[in-house]
Amino acid sequence: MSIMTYLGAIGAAQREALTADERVVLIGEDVEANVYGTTGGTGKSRAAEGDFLQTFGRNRIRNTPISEESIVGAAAGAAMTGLRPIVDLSYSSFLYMAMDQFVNQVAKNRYMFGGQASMPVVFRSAMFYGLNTGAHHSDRPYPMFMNVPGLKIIAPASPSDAKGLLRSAIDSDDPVLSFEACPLWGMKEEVQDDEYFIPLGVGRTLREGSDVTIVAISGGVIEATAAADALAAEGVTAEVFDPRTLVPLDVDGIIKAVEKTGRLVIVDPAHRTCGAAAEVSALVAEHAFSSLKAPIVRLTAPDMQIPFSPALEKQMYPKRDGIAAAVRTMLGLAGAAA
Amino acid sequence: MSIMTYLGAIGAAQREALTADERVVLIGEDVEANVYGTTGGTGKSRAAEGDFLQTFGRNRIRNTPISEESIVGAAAGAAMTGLRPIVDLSYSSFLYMAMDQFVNQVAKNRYMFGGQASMPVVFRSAMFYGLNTGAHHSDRPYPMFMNVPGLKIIAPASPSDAKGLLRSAIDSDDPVLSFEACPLWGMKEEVQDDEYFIPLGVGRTLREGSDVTIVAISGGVIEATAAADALAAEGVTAEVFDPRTLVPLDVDGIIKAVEKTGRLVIVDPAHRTCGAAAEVSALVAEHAFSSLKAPIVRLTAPDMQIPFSPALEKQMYPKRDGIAAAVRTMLGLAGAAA
Amino acid sequence: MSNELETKTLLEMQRRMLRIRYFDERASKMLKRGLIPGALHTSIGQEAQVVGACMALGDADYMTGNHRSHGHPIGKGSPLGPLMAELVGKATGICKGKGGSLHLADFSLGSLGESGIVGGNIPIALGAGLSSKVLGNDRVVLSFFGDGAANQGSLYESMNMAGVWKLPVVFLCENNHYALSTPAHTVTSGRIVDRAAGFGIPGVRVENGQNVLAVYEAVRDAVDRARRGEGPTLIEVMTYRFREHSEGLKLGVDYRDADEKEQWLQRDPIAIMREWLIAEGWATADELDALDNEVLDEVEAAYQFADSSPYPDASVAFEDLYTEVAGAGR
Amino acid sequence: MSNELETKTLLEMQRRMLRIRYFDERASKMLKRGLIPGALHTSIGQEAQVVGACMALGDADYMTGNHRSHGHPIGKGSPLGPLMAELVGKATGICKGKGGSLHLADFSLGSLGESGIVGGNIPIALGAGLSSKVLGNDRVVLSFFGDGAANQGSLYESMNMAGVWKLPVVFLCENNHYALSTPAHTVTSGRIVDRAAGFGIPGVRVENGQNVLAVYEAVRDAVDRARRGEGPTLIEVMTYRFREHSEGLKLGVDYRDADEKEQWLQRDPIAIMREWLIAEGWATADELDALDNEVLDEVEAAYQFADSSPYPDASVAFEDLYTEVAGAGR
Ligand SMILES: Cc1ncc(C[n+]2csc(CCOP(=O)(O)OP(=O)(O)O)c2C)c(N)n1
Ligand SMILES: Cc1ncc(C[n+]2csc(CCOP(=O)(O)OP(=O)(O)O)c2C)c(N)n1
Ligand SMILES: [Mg+2]
Ligand SMILES: [Mg+2]
Repeated sequence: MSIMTYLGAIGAAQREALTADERVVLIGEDVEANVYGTTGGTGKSRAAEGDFLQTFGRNRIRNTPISEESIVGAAAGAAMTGLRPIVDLSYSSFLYMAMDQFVNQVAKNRYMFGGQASMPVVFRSAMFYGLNTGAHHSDRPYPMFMNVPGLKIIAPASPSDAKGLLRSAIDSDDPVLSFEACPLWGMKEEVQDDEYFIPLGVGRTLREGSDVTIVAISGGVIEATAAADALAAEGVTAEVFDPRTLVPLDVDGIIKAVEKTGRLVIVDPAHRTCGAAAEVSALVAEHAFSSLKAPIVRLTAPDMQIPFSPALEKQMYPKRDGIAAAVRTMLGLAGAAA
Repeated sequence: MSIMTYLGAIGAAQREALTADERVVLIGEDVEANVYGTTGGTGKSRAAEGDFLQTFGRNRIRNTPISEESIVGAAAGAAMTGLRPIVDLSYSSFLYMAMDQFVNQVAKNRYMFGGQASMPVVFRSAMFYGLNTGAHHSDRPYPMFMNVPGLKIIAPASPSDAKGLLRSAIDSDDPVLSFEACPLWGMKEEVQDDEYFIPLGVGRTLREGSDVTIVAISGGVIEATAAADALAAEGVTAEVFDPRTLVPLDVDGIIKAVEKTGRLVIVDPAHRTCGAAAEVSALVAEHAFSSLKAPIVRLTAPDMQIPFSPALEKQMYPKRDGIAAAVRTMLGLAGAAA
Repeated sequence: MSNELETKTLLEMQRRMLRIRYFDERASKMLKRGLIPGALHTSIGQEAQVVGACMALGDADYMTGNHRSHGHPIGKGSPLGPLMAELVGKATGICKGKGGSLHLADFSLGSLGESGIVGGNIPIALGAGLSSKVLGNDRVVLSFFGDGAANQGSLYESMNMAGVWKLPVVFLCENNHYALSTPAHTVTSGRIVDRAAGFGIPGVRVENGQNVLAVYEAVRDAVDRARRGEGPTLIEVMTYRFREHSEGLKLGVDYRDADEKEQWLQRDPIAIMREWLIAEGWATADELDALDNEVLDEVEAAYQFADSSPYPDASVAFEDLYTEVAGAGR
Repeated sequence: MSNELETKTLLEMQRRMLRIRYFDERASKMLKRGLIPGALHTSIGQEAQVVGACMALGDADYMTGNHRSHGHPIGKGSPLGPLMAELVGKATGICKGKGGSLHLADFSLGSLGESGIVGGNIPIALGAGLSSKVLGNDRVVLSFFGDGAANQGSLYESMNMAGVWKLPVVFLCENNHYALSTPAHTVTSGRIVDRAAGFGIPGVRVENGQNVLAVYEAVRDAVDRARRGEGPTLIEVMTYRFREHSEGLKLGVDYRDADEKEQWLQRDPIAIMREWLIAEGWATADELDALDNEVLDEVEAAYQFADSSPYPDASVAFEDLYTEVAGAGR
């Protein structure tokens, strides 16, 4: 075990996979110079000994032009013909550039061609929200990809999940999108040094509780656990569940967690309408209706674009205080209105 | 009043708007030749006297290269500088090509620039599902656009709604996406000849009932009413509600319709996960929880791509029989399992 | 140039052109009779352009194509039965009935799939070229697309990337002068072939795209170049489709000039090749008639195969999305 | 060539270049001190390229730009206070604090907005050109983008469409030799300027992009051409950024050669213009010093304005998405 950051864990998973399998290649803008900190040596620097370029060479580390649509399509084509590409798309807001390739080629090809090809490819991108970069760089677009059958989606919320899920993603024979949360980049914890694989579709329980269930996604997880800890001090116990992968989704895990408490708060930093929180809510309203004691509450970013000013942006995502307050209101506790 | 088809009504709304306002222009592939039947004279033919090209001229009827990304961006730029474009994108599956322009420019510009510009532009496209055209031409992608704040979305399900909603869309100073359903192209009814405007955000009730509420979207509406009629013959009355516009959504209308019956079935031909049905379900679980007597049921296309073969495709969308069966099951009626 | 080519190769060219012609004619009739659902775009009139290009490829080489899709896999040598069965939507279809006319693919022959999305297949070809280069397996990739697709940005991104990385990709523009109802000259600024230069790669125009040998030679040179590691080429082949954009489409006024059409109809690639084969002594009229009949029989057999095959079981719709059944979902 | 230009114009060029330089230097310091959040890309070193282009436009003409954003509106004449306030995120910002450094826009001067999405602003410019043409209002549109953006397909789609429709658009590529850490020559096949020809439009390269007059002349010619209804032009201006891609970015190894950098730093557009103005007798050193001071004062005033302005009320985040409050939602 070593202490790793979330970002370091992503780098470590990539390095492991590149080492384990010659067919794994890394494709993306500015990957040679390690601009985004996951293709370097130990640190966030090209200077460090043994960065990806030095270790794996220019044949496998492909620094690209700014051509997202063709990068994504090329990765798909390469994956259909023997490579196992990892594509670094840097910001999640740039995925739209390649939407046609994602939806019409990456997601559909295997199906349309009757299973003649498989497509082992991973598309990584980081959600730079909460950092005052303005509307163009702050998106958390995973919900729209969840509506596209044929893609798998991971959304790790801790360093060890980041490493284990990403390794499973790279080893999957299907296309996987990895949505990484910049607010977690610096998060540190003990991570296993050797290879391990966290299966896609299996969530994790972060807190056990009996009063309310909080299903939290990506950067929402850390806020939900903080809220749960604050509530615990008040004698309220919350079950905190992180599905970790959005497709496939651990529906059983969610249902069990809700059945335990009969109350559900969903914490999701993406936009509200047709978001991941809506899906979780709908699943629960279908499968755990009889155990529900109260209306389901979604805590999400509002249906608003993201403003630049710190004075404006900070209110846009669900935070620990708001989560705790929502739970208190739901339980009808004194001071809930405060 | 005259009898009009759904497709004819769309043509009529466009003609009205082009006539009413010089700033309205029409942009799209193959619009000169009226390939898709909404830019012609009376019929689906360029030969007819007075097609759009003849009537409005080449300055305003812009037959484009196949360059969706730039078409959408250009329409946005034109709308920010004095025109009011209607863009015909033909198939809804081609919108992905322009996703970046939709999300990053069309939806965000006004907000990012502090309201300096408005963007009066309409993007029309048709959902060619159920017609055995295969996965590339069968998409119903409105859910992903519902997750993008800044867009408005209409989904007319009848000729008169098509005309009235489209006119309102063209008159709106905000960007509107119109998702039209090919299965409805031939649907006919009496439509007002003169100008009328159906406000965005106001649904309509197609059937009154007290046993169950069916909220149906786009091509699902005709199936839902047929199911309601079949159920009525069995003594079960269903309230059928068509929100007509997806953004803004008539949440009050939906809630009222559900409160009336305490039971909800949602019929939506789009993919399931993070779909419009999920959003409706989540809204009801938030706002009408206490009136719910049974789990909410979503009838949607499965999370699967669309196969070509008639033997395979026909089962992919919710149909009247399935809707009626779901209602019977929900009500615990005899023979429900059949 | 013909001396370097074997009789066998020349006759194979004619055979494949005939296959495309008769396959598409039959498919068109089947569509009219309601046996084929959906849309169907024939390559009738463009056989030389398709076959000349495909014959310049080896069996292991890759190919991607577009909505005008049947010709490409046929040109690459794919057996007709599973293709025809696919158009009908049968279980024995090359894609199990899930693809249909716009989405043929025969991976066993390097046909990586046709795309209904104009321009969508080009980056896929780029990726296959990257694969070939990284793995060092010497395969060349050919991407077919139309004059209409040449206005999609993906082409230029892909040409640039292939140019920078010297990938073995041949970008082949089938310029049949129209994109659906839209004349190329009304939506194309400059000439497509001239766009290569700005991306630092050779651009070649085959003016006589109705001559299978002319196409073959141009593509062979580009393939050789690619295989030598010298990178991509853009080839623009001038041709014409003899039928409507898609079968059954009825536009009120023909957007194509009657004279223009008539002139092109005189330039039938199959007739041209037939005359040349006879004139140059590569085959007799009788031999070519026999070839004709062989291919007609092949098409008939393909039809019978399609017709007698079962439709897929409804459950097939729920297979093949992923390689494994998705996780813990309900 | 200078005779045709008024002293006033020449000095205005220098003034605007100074504004960009001092504004960006100040902003960079503010960022370091934590007064400006987010990312910030300076145009330091590229002032000639920005100002030469903007000065060739009339006030009513349109402009779109990219992430290297401050220079463009300043070059077009936008007052500094609201721009600086925007960078800080204040209520008095040109976008009410909602845009920030990457999303400046001043519609009162035809600045239709900077885009954080590389290549995203180009189709917007195309549309403004369409507007101008349809409405017949004689406005020209200039779109700024980098060498990196020249690899996005949107540029070629837009050049083609502008070419076909003869729209009054000037596509201006700011070739500063790098896209973030990536040297242009490693990701660009061929030369950017040469790509114009294939799209049937003129391509012009300004080799001396550090000379504001050279840029001005090239852009003026393209603007004149556009205004005459003769259509678009692609201009590639060779320049260099003196700073890191964005302020505060620390890459372990410099991807730029030290000699190369040193040579370019010698070619400071402001120093070059200053020398020329003095040598040609357009202004004295004293007059130019005074200009310097004036601009420094302007920047100081802009800082004071930004600093003393209030932050927007939290509710402002919920305005301006639509022109009207959305329907019946809860
Ligand atoms: C992205 C996209 N836009 C539009 C269409 C509709 N469409 C199908 S074929 C076609 C014309 C294509 O022309 P071209 O590329 O020249 O090929 P051709 O049909 O002439 O062989 C169009 C517009 C599509 N399928 N995909
Ligand atoms: C679509 C998209 N891809 C990637 C980025 C990340 N990015 C921001 S600036 C930049 C480099 C741009 O280079 P260039 O166009 O040459 O402009 P310069 O910064 O040199 O002025 C990159 C890759 C982005 N903002 N948008
Ligand atoms: Mg064509
Ligand atoms: Mg640059």
